[in-house]
Amino acid sequence: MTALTWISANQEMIYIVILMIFLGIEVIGRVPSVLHTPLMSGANAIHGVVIIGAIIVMGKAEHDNYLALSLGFLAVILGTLNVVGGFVVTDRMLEMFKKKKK
Amino acid sequence: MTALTWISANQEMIYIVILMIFLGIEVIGRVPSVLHTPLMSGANAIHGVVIIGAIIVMGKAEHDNYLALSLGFLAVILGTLNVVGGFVVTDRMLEMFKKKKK
Amino acid sequence: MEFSILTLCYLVGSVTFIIGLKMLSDPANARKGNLIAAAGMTIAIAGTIFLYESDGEKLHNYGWIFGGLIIGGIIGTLAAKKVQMTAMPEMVSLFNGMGGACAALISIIEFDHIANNPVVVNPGHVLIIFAGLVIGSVSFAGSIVAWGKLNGKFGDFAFSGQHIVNIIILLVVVASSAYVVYNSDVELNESFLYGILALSLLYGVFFVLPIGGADMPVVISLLNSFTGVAAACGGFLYENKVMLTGGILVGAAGTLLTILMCRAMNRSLKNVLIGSFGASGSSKGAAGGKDQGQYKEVSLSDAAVVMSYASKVMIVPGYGLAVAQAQHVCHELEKMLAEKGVDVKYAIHPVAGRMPGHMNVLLAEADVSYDKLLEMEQANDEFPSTDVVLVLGANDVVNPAAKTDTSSPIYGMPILDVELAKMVIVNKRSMKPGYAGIENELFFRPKTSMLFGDAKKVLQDLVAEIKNL
Amino acid sequence: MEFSILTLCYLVGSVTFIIGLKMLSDPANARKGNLIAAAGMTIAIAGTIFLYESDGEKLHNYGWIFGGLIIGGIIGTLAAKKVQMTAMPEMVSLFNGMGGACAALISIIEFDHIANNPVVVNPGHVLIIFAGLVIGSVSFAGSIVAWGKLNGKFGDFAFSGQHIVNIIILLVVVASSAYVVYNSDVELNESFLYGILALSLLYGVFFVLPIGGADMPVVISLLNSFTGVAAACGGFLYENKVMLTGGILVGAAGTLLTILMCRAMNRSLKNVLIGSFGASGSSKGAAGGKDQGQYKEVSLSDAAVVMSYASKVMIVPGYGLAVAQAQHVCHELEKMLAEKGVDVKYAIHPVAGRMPGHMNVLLAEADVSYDKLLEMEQANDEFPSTDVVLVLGANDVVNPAAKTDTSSPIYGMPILDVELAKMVIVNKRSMKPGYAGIENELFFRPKTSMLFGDAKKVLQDLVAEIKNL
Ligand SMILES: NC(=O)c1ccc[n+]([C@@H]2O[C@H](COP(=O)([O-])OP(=O)(O)OC[C@H]3O[C@@H](n4cnc5c(N)ncnc54)[C@H](OP(=O)(O)O)[C@@H]3O)[C@@H](O)[C@H]2O)c1
Ligand SMILES: NC(=O)c1ccc[n+]([C@@H]2O[C@H](COP(=O)([O-])OP(=O)(O)OC[C@H]3O[C@@H](n4cnc5c(N)ncnc54)[C@H](OP(=O)(O)O)[C@@H]3O)[C@@H](O)[C@H]2O)c1
Repeated sequence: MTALTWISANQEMIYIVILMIFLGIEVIGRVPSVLHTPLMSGANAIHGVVIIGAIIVMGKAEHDNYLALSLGFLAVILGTLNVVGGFVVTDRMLEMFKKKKK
Repeated sequence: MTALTWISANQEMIYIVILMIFLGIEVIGRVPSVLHTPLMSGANAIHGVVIIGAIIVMGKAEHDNYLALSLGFLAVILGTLNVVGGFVVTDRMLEMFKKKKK
Repeated sequence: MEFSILTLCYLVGSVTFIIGLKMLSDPANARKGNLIAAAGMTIAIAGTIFLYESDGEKLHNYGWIFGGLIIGGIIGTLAAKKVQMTAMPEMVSLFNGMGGACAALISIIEFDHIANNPVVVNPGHVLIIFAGLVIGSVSFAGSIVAWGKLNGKFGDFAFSGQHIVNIIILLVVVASSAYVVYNSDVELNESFLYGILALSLLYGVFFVLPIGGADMPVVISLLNSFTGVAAACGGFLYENKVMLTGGILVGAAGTLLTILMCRAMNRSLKNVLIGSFGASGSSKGAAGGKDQGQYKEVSLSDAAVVMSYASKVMIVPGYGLAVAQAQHVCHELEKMLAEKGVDVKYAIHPVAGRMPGHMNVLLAEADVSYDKLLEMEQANDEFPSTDVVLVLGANDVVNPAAKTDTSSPIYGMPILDVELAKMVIVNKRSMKPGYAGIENELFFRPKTSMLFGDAKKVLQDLVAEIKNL
Repeated sequence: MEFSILTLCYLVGSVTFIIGLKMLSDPANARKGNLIAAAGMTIAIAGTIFLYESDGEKLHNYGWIFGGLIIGGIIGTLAAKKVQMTAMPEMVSLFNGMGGACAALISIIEFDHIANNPVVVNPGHVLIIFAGLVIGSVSFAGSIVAWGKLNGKFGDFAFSGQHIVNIIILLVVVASSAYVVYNSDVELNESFLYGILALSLLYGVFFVLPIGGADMPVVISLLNSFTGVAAACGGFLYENKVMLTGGILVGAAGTLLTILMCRAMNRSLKNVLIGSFGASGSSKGAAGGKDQGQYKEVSLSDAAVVMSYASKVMIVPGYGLAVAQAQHVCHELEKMLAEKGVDVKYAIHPVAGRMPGHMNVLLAEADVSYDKLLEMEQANDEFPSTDVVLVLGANDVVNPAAKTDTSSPIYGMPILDVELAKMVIVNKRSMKPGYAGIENELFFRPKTSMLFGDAKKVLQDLVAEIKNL
């Protein structure tokens, strides 16, 4: 019962999640195997969006909450690594593919 | 400005609409041309979901509102035609394709 | 609680629509996909009837609702079961129109409701009501016209400046809707509603009337996606997710499908929708431009002999076969030749006929087995080893101008290379051009012989001849 | 107002992620797709920093935030720019681990926050926090182990019953999380948090450790989708749509990609994840089972002569070439042969090496031109007209057992049919099997000659020989 009311309270979110799952599957359905690694790397960069959570946590931390400040700071660094490193490394891989085409 | 607040007030709906558009395009991206007609017919049946609106309108009409009752009744009939006729005719078309395969 | 179950029903409905449409685009699963979507629809409808609540109140008027469902269900089933295979596009168009009308009626009732219950009116609400009304009625009127054209009930109709008129009508509709929406807290006058309704219907008619009958499948697909959007408006109105998702899904998929259909004919959507006006003139000019020389005829009995003693015959069906309803006798000819040891196959061009898959559906109706049907690429590979090609009421799909004549309206369309075979017999009633309105050089080529007459009659005679051999 | 703009930023972000991922799966647009997604990410991050509000309050601690962004940005860019092409999978794994750790840290801070601010606690909230914690830390620990294995820092490690232990750890994690969630209105003890964190990390390590190094790309892809789900948990927590959609998108796409990668190796995911345990024993048995007879060797100078005077040579690169870092000298050999008028091409098997596209990336690094690379089907079409095939550190991808031996673990995998060529020269260091751990009959076939030695060394010697011819 609670599960059902939860469903109807969060129906939009549930719709978004389900549609996103379908989209994720559809969108890469036809990827040729040479692109598996760059695609994996690009997807890796996209989930770096978790950095936004780290920024929010960090930006809401009180000035005397050292646990939150230090862990949040670490989270921001790690999240940035994921995003920046992810996109740059993907671009490097794909640059290789590009160069060969010409 | 009002457009922006409207966007943030309805963001879930907007997300759903946008994701659905992507999905609609992705899902039929690779349809072979023999299936164009059955696919059109199947899609036609699906938009018959508008019947739900007709049922709601009809079911909420007051007993003495003859305009609503009569138009609503007509809407229910037309919507049902769309749904039932749509699915049945699609099935008939596809049955033809099926039979041939064996 | 019940409302939560309804939410779940709608969720299931939306998911089945997506899965169903996905499966519909894959030959092996198409039929199952249609049934899955139908099951989801049933769940969503049943859920609405029994579980829907608005302000804590359930629906009433069950008698009316079930009455409507039963009447619509029976008529719909009968119509869909009775319709001839070749008349299916008409039927789809008609059903599509019903959906559009349904959306428009909902908007009328809702408008009436808020006009007579002067509570606080939300302009967004009014906007959606008008959107549903306009799109629904354009779709309805357009579909009916498309139905009539495919049926042969309406001919083409265009007057000069019709584009301008169409654009003006559209602008008036948009402007007056905007006016009403903007002033919706002041006045909600029903006369506006009916004015907009009338103009929308008119626009639907004018939009479709000038377009050639053969382009109707594309137009129907476009109107199909319109109705999807109209249904989605209903979804916004009632914050109903299954209407919203189903409508948008069809709106998006239908738009893409329309484009894909145009692409299969090697034309642009714009060309289909407005190109129809000037095009006929110029293509006629092109047709008369070249002097094609002489063509050869072949007698029925000669044709019968040639085919009976061939080792491989390829039949190229086209629109004429469908018009003549000659699919059954064609199958008979095929069986008779097969009995004589001839290897008979069909070469199916993707846009032969007047709707995608037309030939497949047509030949399936006559029980032609699936493995005898070759797609264009396969067929082109097999022509060099073919003795006789029998072209039955096809024209544009075997026109070599598509490969050679850059000025031809069909230039670039892939065609069936029948000339690779040893001999080509073409059956049609005259030397008149086909759908694209252009001459076909093939008919004048040395390998080609013409066999004039209605496809059904000619095939019956051929069958009789072969029997007597 | 500002918050509305932020909503729009997030919407743009979500859309770019979808479009970016779509383009990433299409060779012609992949690079642009990556940049589009990066642009969307930048918009979403900048929007968050400047426009985010919670309870009407803006973010603070800007110094910390920008500090973290700058430090992370610089390290990330440098690491990504410096890393060698062949070490890219390791790098991706490391970045993935960072994302997982970030998600876990967020959960720790949020848990701490609600544990110390006894307001009304929503069990759903706690559930999401734990989900983020567990999934994020499994992904972090697993990615670090995967990184270490690809690096050669960690070897395989498994003890009997490890599966059972893994399952027990998982159950304990789930059960204690459920306990805390269920009792979240009574007690929120931090010791639970750290216990669950520790167990999750342990599970991540145990999950990845026993899996063979060559399967790491598959594992990384799986962990990648885990991190996606962890990010989506953050999206639920802050009702943040861009985190939610981005996370779920990667979660779903990553899962499918994992399956596609397995399929390209003709294996199931289950087989990759737990098959590694018993498999080595049985395949060793199979390898020793058959007596393969004798193999032939060819001397360096003979090989040099044969190739120089061939008119067409096909190079089949494999994992050994990557290990030996011999791509540059390989390109040199190719150029030298080309100067002598030999037509040299590369036959690229889709799963040659240890990551998809490994050979393409490797050879691209050595500036081999793209049109010299043939895909498997093309290559198989060209082998019959090839004089010499030079197999460089490849083994499984040319093993005919995949076609003939139904009991072979690679049965059914499409292979490069090198035997269609006139002669095959195989370079490897010994007769040891490759990745799949099975003997290769090709080495014993009459057309095949072995050329033992480290690929780089052998190629250098070949180049020297050919120079002196
Ligand atoms: N498939 C689709 O989805 C679709 C949709 C819209 C448009 N189109 C277009 O339609 C065309 C299809 O090409 P097509 O080769 O199938 O047809 P076509 O080019 O239209 O030619 C049909 C031919 O059949 C002949 N014919 C008509 N009635 C006949 C009868 N009773 N018995 C014997 N012959 C008869 C006509 O010549 P006579 O008058 O001399 O007998 C005509 O030349 C293409 O141009 C395509 O782009 C296709
Ligand atoms: N591409 C992917 O995505 C991926 C991912 C995971 C697994 N796999 C699997 O990896 C395998 C790939 O096949 P493959 O043919 O490329 O490789 P392989 O079957 O693993 O064989 C590589 C061969 O290279 C030789 N070698 C090693 N170091 C060398 C050196 N320094 N110089 C010369 N030779 C050396 C080894 O023999 P010696 O020891 O005798 O020298 C070995 O037999 C397939 O089984 C595939 O399923 C692929």
